[in-house]
Amino acid sequence: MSLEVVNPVHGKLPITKPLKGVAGKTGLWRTERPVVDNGKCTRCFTCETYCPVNVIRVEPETGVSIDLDYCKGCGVCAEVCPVKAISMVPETG
Amino acid sequence: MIHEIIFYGRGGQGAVTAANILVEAAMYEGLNGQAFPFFGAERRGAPVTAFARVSDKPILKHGMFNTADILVVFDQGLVASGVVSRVRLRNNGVLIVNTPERGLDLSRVASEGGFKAYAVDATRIAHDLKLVIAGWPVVNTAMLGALVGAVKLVGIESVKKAIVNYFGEKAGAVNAQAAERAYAEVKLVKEV
Amino acid sequence: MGVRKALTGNHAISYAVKLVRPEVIAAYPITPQTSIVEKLSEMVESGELDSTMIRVESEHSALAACYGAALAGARAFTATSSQGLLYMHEVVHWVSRARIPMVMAIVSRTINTPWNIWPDHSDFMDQRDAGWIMAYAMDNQEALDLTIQAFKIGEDPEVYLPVMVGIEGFILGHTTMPVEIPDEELVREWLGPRRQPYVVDGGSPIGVGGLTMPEETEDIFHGIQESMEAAKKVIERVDKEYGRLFGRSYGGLTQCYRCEDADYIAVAMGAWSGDLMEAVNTLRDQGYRVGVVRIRFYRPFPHEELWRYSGRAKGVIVFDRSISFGGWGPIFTDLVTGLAAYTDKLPALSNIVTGIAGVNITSEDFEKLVKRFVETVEKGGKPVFFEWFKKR
Amino acid sequence: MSQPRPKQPIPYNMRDAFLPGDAACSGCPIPMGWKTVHAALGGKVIYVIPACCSSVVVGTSPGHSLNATVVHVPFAAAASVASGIAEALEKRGITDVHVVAWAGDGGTADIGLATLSGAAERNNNMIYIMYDNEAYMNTGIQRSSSTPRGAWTTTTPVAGKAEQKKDVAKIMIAHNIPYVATASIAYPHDFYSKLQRAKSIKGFKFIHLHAPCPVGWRFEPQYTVKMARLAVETGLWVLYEYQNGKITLSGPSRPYMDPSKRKPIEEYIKMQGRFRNITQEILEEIRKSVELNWEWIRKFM
Repeated sequence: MSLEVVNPVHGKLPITKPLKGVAGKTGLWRTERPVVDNGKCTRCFTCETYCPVNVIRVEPETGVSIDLDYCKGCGVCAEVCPVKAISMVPETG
Repeated sequence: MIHEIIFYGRGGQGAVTAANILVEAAMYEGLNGQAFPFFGAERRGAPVTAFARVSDKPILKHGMFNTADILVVFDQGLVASGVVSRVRLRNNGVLIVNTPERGLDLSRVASEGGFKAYAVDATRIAHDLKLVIAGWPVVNTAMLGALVGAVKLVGIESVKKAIVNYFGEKAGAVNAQAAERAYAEVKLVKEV
Repeated sequence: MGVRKALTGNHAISYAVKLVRPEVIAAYPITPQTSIVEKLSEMVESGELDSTMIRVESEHSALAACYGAALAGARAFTATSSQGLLYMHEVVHWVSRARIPMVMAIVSRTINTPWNIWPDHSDFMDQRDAGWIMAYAMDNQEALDLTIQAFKIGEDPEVYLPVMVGIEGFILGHTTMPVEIPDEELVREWLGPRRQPYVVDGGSPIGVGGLTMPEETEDIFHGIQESMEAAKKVIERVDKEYGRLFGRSYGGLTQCYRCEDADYIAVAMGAWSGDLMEAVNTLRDQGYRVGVVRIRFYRPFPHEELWRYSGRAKGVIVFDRSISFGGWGPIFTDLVTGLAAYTDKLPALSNIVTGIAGVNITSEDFEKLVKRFVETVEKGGKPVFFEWFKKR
Repeated sequence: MSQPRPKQPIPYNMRDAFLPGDAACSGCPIPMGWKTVHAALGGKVIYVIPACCSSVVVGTSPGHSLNATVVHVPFAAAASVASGIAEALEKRGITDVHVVAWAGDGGTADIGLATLSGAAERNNNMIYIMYDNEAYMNTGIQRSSSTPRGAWTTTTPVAGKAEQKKDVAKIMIAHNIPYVATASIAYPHDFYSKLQRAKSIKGFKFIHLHAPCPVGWRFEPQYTVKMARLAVETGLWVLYEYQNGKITLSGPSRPYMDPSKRKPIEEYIKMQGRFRNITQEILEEIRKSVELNWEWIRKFM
């Protein structure tokens, strides 16, 4: 069989595309921020694996980086870190 | 000219099949047709009706009817017991009954006026041709033959063709034979 | 050229589906629809029909599975009746609002309780506001033709809506009539490739039906209304094309029967429109200038046609085979609303609700009711505005 | 008998699972699950999502956070829509796309159970993942049949839920489908290997994913993983795979076959506000049901 995808003449469609920040800058939800001690960090990837917001990147050379624009400050990363290289500190701003 | 026909039988005797085959035969001759069961649940052994319309014009009507031009009764017991009086024959209508008797008691047939009564022994024809399923003689195809023998709605060849189309080559041949015999044997027995 | 077969209305629909050959069929048995899906199962199992049959566990799932299949680029078909249609009602809305074309046959049967398997239009009318194109046939041939056309109409980019095709259970569903089956290749050539506004096949990541704000959602729904309007032309065009190719044309949204010169118009939908036409023939013989407008498409509603045929009429009588409890018959309600959009001088109006729950209405009944209406108006009287006509 | 496990870390491609800035609550386990699904199945996934938290978590039009195809469907329709999609893909000759029904416990164990059962019986080709946060969280923490005994919800507000948790994995085992597994968001490597196995099998695959909800269970969001892990360590939640009539205990649960290795269930229960009114009697009943579950599992090993 053959299929043609053709735009409708009338009306809009209830469809969406993958998009960053669908709920806005979710970093603003944070009351505590994660602070990483990359000297302690063993690059084990545990924090990146579990981060529910997908904002943590572990790189073998540089260690952990976190996109604070979208980090909701849940603290899961600090909790799961086996060497306690991440601590949560209150947002002051 | 539109003919409205009611087939009266018992559940399992194939009244609905007979109506369907009649429509198929009508179609071969370029006629229009309609066949439908009584709209509802049917139970084996209980009296059942099937309906047909045959016309040379497009048939617009769809409703069920209980007054017919032709009444085909598969079992004479239904006539004697008065079950068939639930439906009526039109003036100048035709009644065709499966019975070995020639002297039919027609006192309980409801009609709007005069009618002609035909008889055929379809049960004997079925037995002769070994058309018996689970102890029941199959009379519907013979009664179809009798119908077109009594009233020339469609030709017997069309009926036979429709029977073979419905039942397939083997069973169709025997059933077509039953129709042909009844077509030849059906007799006018009374005019009321 | 097609072949002729003596088919029940249900089997006529099965044959139409066979000609279209949808990739996916999903259905659940219910009286009086069952023989459609039985026939299709037989065709699929014997290899006559190359479709995938999903034997679902409910009507809700039947339509949901068809929705999934249609999203993923397949032609999809289901059929149901009565309680089954009510059970899937949630999904009925879902499909149209997603703008995904597919086809569903409705073999009408009234709604419980009490148990009753006989036909009226209650189940069909219950889908009135669901955003489907709603067609209703008068005989088995039209049931077959409409089912094929439904795919063409729904997949038109002007429309992109699912289509339901209704017939009455038993009256057409179980009634055998000669039906011409068009040539399979020609049907598929005419239908062309499956068309839809977007596809879900993993090709590019899209989301369908996610949380949407009020204004945007309203825009999406408004598009359905616009497409309904556009569908009127598409339906007419498809009817004409079909007529040219297959020799049968019915007249678009409505069928006009002896109504061009009529002083009185009787309106109905479904098989009993034929009985009404018979009644009109008899009344014409008696000198009454009456005609019938048969509703072929209930959505989009043929407001304009009805105005064209009845605007100059002295009276319009509408036969509804369903009732909006506490209101009137739905066809009547739509018709009067439509007339009011065109004129402030309405003709004499009458709504007869009858044939409910399968009560057998004959051409004699129609003759009596239409004659009474015409005579009342002719004598300067006021005809009954609304009546639930019971036969006993 | 244990099966070999992949030892490597979850592939980097989990980074592409979804785009930051979604609408999940802080500490939500759902996106954690998606990362693992993406790692195992890649981007050619069609998620079929009924009404549940996930329908909101993916965000609001014009975008959605998942880097995959998402189809939102009626509450009771995940398995049936997925069946339709799977059959259409098959018919169209598309073989490299995975259909994943992703549904909560309400959409699976309650309103969607008949649909689930139908699709399983037909063996339609999909991976059905029930992420189990043990209540109707999306509508504000109402009891589901998957809520455990003793748990507070807004519809069991005083005494807690009187009935026990429905075991959907067992129901699915009774369907004789080719693959059933339990998983936990605390053990992504285990979940990953189960998805790997599931994707290699044609037919209906069911994975019951335990997913603690900080909001509904009343704990601090940083403990989502800890809570999921405690459920396994106390023996309350057992990780296993079922195939061909046999249960294989998964690595993380293996030590806890021995009851003496299990942590006391109080450690898990006491951390959650939803159990704050639990009675000693119910605690005993929960303990007993844990034992019964292990006994049942042992029978199939």
